[in-house]
Amino acid sequence: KTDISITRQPGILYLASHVMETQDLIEKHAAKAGLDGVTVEWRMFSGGGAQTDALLAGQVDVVNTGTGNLLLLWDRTNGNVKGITASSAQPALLVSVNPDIKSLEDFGADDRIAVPTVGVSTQAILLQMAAAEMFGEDQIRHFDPMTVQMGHPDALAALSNSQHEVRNHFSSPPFQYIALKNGAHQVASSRDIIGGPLTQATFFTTVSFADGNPVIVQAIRDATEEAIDFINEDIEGALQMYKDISGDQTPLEDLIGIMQQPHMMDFIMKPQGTMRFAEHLHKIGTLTKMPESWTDYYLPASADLDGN
Amino acid sequence: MLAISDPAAARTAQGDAANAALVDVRNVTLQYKTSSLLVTATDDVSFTVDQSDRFVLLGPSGCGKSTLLKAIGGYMKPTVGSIAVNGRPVSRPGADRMMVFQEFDQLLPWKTVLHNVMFPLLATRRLPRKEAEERARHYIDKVKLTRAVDSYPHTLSGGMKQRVAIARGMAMQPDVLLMDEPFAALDALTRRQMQDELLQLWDETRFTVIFVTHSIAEAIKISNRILLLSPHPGRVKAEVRNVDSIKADHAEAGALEKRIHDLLFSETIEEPGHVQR
Amino acid sequence: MLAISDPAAARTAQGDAANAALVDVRNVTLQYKTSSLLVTATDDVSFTVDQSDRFVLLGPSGCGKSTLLKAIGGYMKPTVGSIAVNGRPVSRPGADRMMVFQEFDQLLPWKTVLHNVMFPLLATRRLPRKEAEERARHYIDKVKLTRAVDSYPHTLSGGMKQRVAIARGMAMQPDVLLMDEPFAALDALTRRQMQDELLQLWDETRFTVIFVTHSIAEAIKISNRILLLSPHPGRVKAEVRNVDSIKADHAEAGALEKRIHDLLFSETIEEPGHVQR
Amino acid sequence: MSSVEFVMADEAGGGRGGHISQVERKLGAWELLWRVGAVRKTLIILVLAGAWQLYATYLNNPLLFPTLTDTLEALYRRTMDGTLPARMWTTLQILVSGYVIGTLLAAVLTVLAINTRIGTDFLETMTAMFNPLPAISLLPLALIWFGLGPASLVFVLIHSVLWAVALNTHTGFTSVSQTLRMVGANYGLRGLPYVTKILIPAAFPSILTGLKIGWAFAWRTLIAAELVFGVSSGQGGLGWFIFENRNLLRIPDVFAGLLTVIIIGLIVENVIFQTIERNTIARWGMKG
Amino acid sequence: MSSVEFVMADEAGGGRGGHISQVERKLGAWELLWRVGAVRKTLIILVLAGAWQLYATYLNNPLLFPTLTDTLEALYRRTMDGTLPARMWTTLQILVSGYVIGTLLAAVLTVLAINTRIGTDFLETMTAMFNPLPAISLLPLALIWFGLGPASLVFVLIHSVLWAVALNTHTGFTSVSQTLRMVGANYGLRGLPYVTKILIPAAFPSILTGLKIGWAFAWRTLIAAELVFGVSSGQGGLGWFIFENRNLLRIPDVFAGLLTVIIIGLIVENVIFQTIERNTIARWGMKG
Ligand SMILES: Nc1ncnc2c1ncn2[C@@H]1O[C@H](COP(=O)(O)OP(=O)(O)OP(=O)(O)O)[C@@H](O)[C@H]1O
Ligand SMILES: Nc1ncnc2c1ncn2[C@@H]1O[C@H](COP(=O)(O)OP(=O)(O)OP(=O)(O)O)[C@@H](O)[C@H]1O
Ligand SMILES: [Mg+2]
Ligand SMILES: [Mg+2]
Repeated sequence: KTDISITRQPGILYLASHVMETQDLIEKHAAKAGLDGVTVEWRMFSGGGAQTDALLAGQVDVVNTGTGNLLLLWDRTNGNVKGITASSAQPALLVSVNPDIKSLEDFGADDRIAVPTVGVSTQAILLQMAAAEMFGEDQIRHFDPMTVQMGHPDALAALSNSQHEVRNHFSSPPFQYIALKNGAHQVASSRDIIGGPLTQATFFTTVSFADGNPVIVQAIRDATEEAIDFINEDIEGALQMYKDISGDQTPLEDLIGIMQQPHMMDFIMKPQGTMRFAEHLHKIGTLTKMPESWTDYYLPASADLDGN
Repeated sequence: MLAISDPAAARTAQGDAANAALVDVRNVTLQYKTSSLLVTATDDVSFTVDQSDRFVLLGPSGCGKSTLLKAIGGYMKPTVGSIAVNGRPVSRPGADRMMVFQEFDQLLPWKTVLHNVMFPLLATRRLPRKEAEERARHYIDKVKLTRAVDSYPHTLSGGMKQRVAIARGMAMQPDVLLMDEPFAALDALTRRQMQDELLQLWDETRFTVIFVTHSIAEAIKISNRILLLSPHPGRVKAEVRNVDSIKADHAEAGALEKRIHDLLFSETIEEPGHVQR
Repeated sequence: MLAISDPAAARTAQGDAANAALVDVRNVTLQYKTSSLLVTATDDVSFTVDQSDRFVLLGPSGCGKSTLLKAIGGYMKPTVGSIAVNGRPVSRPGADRMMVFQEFDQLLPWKTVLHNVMFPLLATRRLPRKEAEERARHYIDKVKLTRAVDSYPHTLSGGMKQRVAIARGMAMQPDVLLMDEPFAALDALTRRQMQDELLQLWDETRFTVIFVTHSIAEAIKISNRILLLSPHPGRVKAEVRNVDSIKADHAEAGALEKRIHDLLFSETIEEPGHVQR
Repeated sequence: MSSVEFVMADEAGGGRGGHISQVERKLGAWELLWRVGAVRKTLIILVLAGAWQLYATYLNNPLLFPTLTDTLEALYRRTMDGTLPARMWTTLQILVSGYVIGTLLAAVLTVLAINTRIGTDFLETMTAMFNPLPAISLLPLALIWFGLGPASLVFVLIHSVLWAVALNTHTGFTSVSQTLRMVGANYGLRGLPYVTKILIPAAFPSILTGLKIGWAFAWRTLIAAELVFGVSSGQGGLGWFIFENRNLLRIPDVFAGLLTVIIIGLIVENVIFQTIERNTIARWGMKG
Repeated sequence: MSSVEFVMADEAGGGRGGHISQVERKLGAWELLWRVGAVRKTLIILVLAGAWQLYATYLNNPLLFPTLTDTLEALYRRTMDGTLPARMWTTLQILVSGYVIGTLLAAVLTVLAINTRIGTDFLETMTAMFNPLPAISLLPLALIWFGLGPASLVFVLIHSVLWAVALNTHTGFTSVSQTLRMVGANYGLRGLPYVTKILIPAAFPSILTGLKIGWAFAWRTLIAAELVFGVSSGQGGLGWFIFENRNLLRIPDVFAGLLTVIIIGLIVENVIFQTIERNTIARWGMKG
């Protein structure tokens, strides 16, 4: 198969894929491996759910989205969907405009924390993990009643409106940095909660596609590697590619500023913190079976990635 | 010869008299605006109806009888001229002028015969529910529909529908009853019965009625005054007065019928219709 | 005395004769089902209409005349009995039996007078467009609506609407023309003109017409046979034949009118209506 | 030719059979039942259910399109553990309040529209402008005005119900026959009494359609809006239930949620709306 | 008392003025224009625009609710750089095809419904079942059957248009007066000719309302559905444009997108639908 389609979401977390698209890296690496005439169609989706549906319906071949989606799909398909490689592991920050809230302990029952999706988003899961850590396993849902569901732009707008009841936002790049710039302060970070980086974006596909197209799977890995190298070498050039594709009008300097925030350059191919994440999901019943190790839900070909 | 030759003076003179004109139609021109056409239905029509008159409008099809009645009812405004009822200019419809329309769809389809007749009595708060029902039943009996009292309009025949409308109009005992060919859909006997009911009721309460009919015989039977209209656009051709003075005599009635007929249709009938757009 | 005393035998006998009954209504009972009630409109009615008959249905309001006409038109099925036109049982409406309805809303509001009259001619592919228009204009002239030819129905008076419907029915020159009180909304002169037109047309083409009217005089004027129906539910009371044999003589017509009147209304009128639910 | 001949009915052949025992009689219970059409509709539903089962089995992709039996099993399970009824209850509460308020607003708007010319223009303009607007466009304003509670959901619901109901009601009103209008005016009815006593019953078929469409769109919007709007954890409605299970890829549960929507839709249509219809426009002969 | 008295009109007082020069005359152009109501509607729109500007200025939170001037500026900018027209074009293409197909399907369904009893039951059941279902429920089937292309969008659009149009059309059909039905039957019209020549024009007010509602819901659905189906290589429509700019926090552009929806809505309503209305039901006297 040479006409392959890959989906991703908009945003700077998916910077690697923008480089891969602009430089035709997958095509290049496939050709290098002897498979000529590969064409990649990059599709943009607004969220992860539609992407997994498209994958299940066989309408797309590879998906580039969050870790939670991979774990879930791996579980539900009995291991028929597996990861190829991770592509980013930037931190997600919990920010607040309420001066009384300095750490997770300060949240009272009346405080409201905006998360992209109540209960299931990475941010919501992180709050649960923090609660388990702070108050014990039986208090795992301590923060759940405080969460409210808002898209990142809406939450950002809410924080900027002093009358709004939502004063806290478990955000995501780049929104968290805009909030910080607008006067919010950081309360917590995914790195604190998980004890290190957490993979945000990952490429995954069905096992049958991987089995039938080993060259392409390998090309995606190689392309990701080259893209990340490129980002590390020429962040300006990478951001320009992002701007060209997404139409983002944010000045380049601002984007560079964002990338200069701590750990924003964590484009890491090794799966990071995924087992901790899986453990939690299994604990709350989202995953029906606990993977033995991260290699269970990554392709055998990716076993050399040395993830966790 | 018309008694009044100067209408303005006459009105002032009669204004304080007991038998002042109840309905005063003065130089009335009525027009319809359609999306791109202006149709003149009646032109410069004047007449007065006195208290307790049984006034008939007679004229060929399309001459504007229904339109005139609608104007008196307050459903349309004259382009020129004025209409006054009880000395006050007509500005809107009201229950003092009950109308029996020519159309069969004038009953409220969601109400039974009984409730159709009761409806105006209740809607105008003229009577409490119990009395309204009593009165309604009384008039439904009069139009011989006792057995259909609980039927919905769509299960009635054409003539039955019109009789319900007549009962509804009469039950309101209005200042002026406006009736647009109410008996047209009735058979000979029912028609005669209705006419008799109307006359008997008039004997009892001496209400005022303006009546459109196509039957000259019917006009002679029920009216005391007849207004003859010319074809499109309707203009007053003549007025016949003291029609009731000949009620008893059959031969005379026949002669009158013939005379009216000749008067009405002396010219060949003009074709009513519209200029092409 | 009815010529035929055994209908079945008679039909067989006449079946191959030239003047076979065109319309054969046999022991027909017609009922309406409403949401919870069953209303019998006519009960066990039989009659035959021959080719070129001008057949009138006469009876009190609500006796089922419209219903009978609708059954012949094919709009409802008899509960009991059978109806055949041209030897074939009536199963559905068709353009061989053109109907002029009693209701004023039978014109298609989205078509002008001309196109309303042309419509059935085109819809049944009886005539190409040009001839259809010619024929339509011819009949619109006959009903004196030449000037309203391009008007939409809602701008017409009640009588004008009915005349359009008459023109539409006649223009189709059907095997049987079914007319439900077509002239009820017309003034005396127009009515007479329409009657004359009908008769003249009949002289020309000898079509068959079944006609509902409330006017006994009208029935005598236009018909050769009259069927008298009793009140609700409608049953055959009598049939009057050879009505046209007295057309010319006025005194005789008066006597006939009186006789029919007495026959029809000998009993006190029964109140049509429904049992309460 | 011979002169006029009278043939009396009792002399004529084809004797009166007297086979009609009653002039009018009540219709049988069975006949009435068959008219309700429940039997035929059940059949249609069974056929559709069968098609679902067969197609899903053939497709064999339970993460995309589960079989009916799996769905029913999920429906049973989630009903028994109390989740579905609770979610349904939450949703219905909001649904009904949004629907009722939206309908009332539509009534106000159409009353204004029918009584004044500028009202008509206002309704027409507002409908043309706001009807096509997706709910998300109202989100920022709703958040400012109503915060994160159910009030915002109700606001969005109103938006979805209002225009459809108003449009249908207004068309219904303007199509009421001239004669009936004149009858109403004759009794001195004006303004609100005129609307309630004449226009609403006369326009009832259109209004009922508007209410049906409004109801359906309230559902659609609510299910969608629950995803967009903040639901405080654990308190979500059916839309949230569907979304949550979708996120967790518990597809049979998703379809159990959708089936609940369908079932409620069928109940509302066949019990509530059909009953209204039977007792109004059908009885009044306003339905062909 | 005296005997019958004839008073001829020319003998009577109140002379005939002859002040009516023509029995019928054409209405003036101005009068016709005023009837169109464009003037009054423009006024309403201006008032709303003013309210927007004032409220947004007062709110002073451009991230939430930009001013009208900012929005207009964005609208101008994005129109000039070609983005908006291109997005609009993409959306309109899909919108129109979905709308047309949905309407045609609605026609087929209602024709079946009006001609057969089982058709009626089918329509009623399907409407009750599917009308409340949100578009996401069709997503899996759409994906399987039509993939990610515009065909899937069209499929979802059809779902949103079909039931509203069918419901209104069917109500319109069933409310056609018994007399008109009989007239149609009289001419031997049956099946399709009966529907097109009698029922459709007679039910036109209801159908038009259905078409308006269907149009509005097609918009709403499309804007929402474009997010679900995503885009490839920058070809998205207006819905994606709104989502994209929202994500990039370009709120004036978001509102420029919404304003485009509003403007198209106004144009369609006031140019297309009003023209149809003026030439049909208004001319036929079917609108009060
Ligand atoms: N709504 C309308 N729009 C335009 N013209 C109308 C309207 N109604 C009636 N007309 C026209 O006005 C004239 C008078 O109509 P009207 O109904 O008053 O006649 P009429 O005397 O009642 O006739 P008929 O005895 O046939 O009922 C006719 O030429 C008719 O075409
Ligand atoms: N749709 C219907 N549903 C139920 N009953 C009906 C229906 N139409 C007519 N009827 C009843 O059938 C009987 C006969 O009605 P029909 O219309 O045939 O009378 P008709 O002889 O034409 O009377 P008219 O001269 O008043 O028009 C009446 O009692 C009437 O109430
Ligand atoms: Mg009239
Ligand atoms: Mg009749």
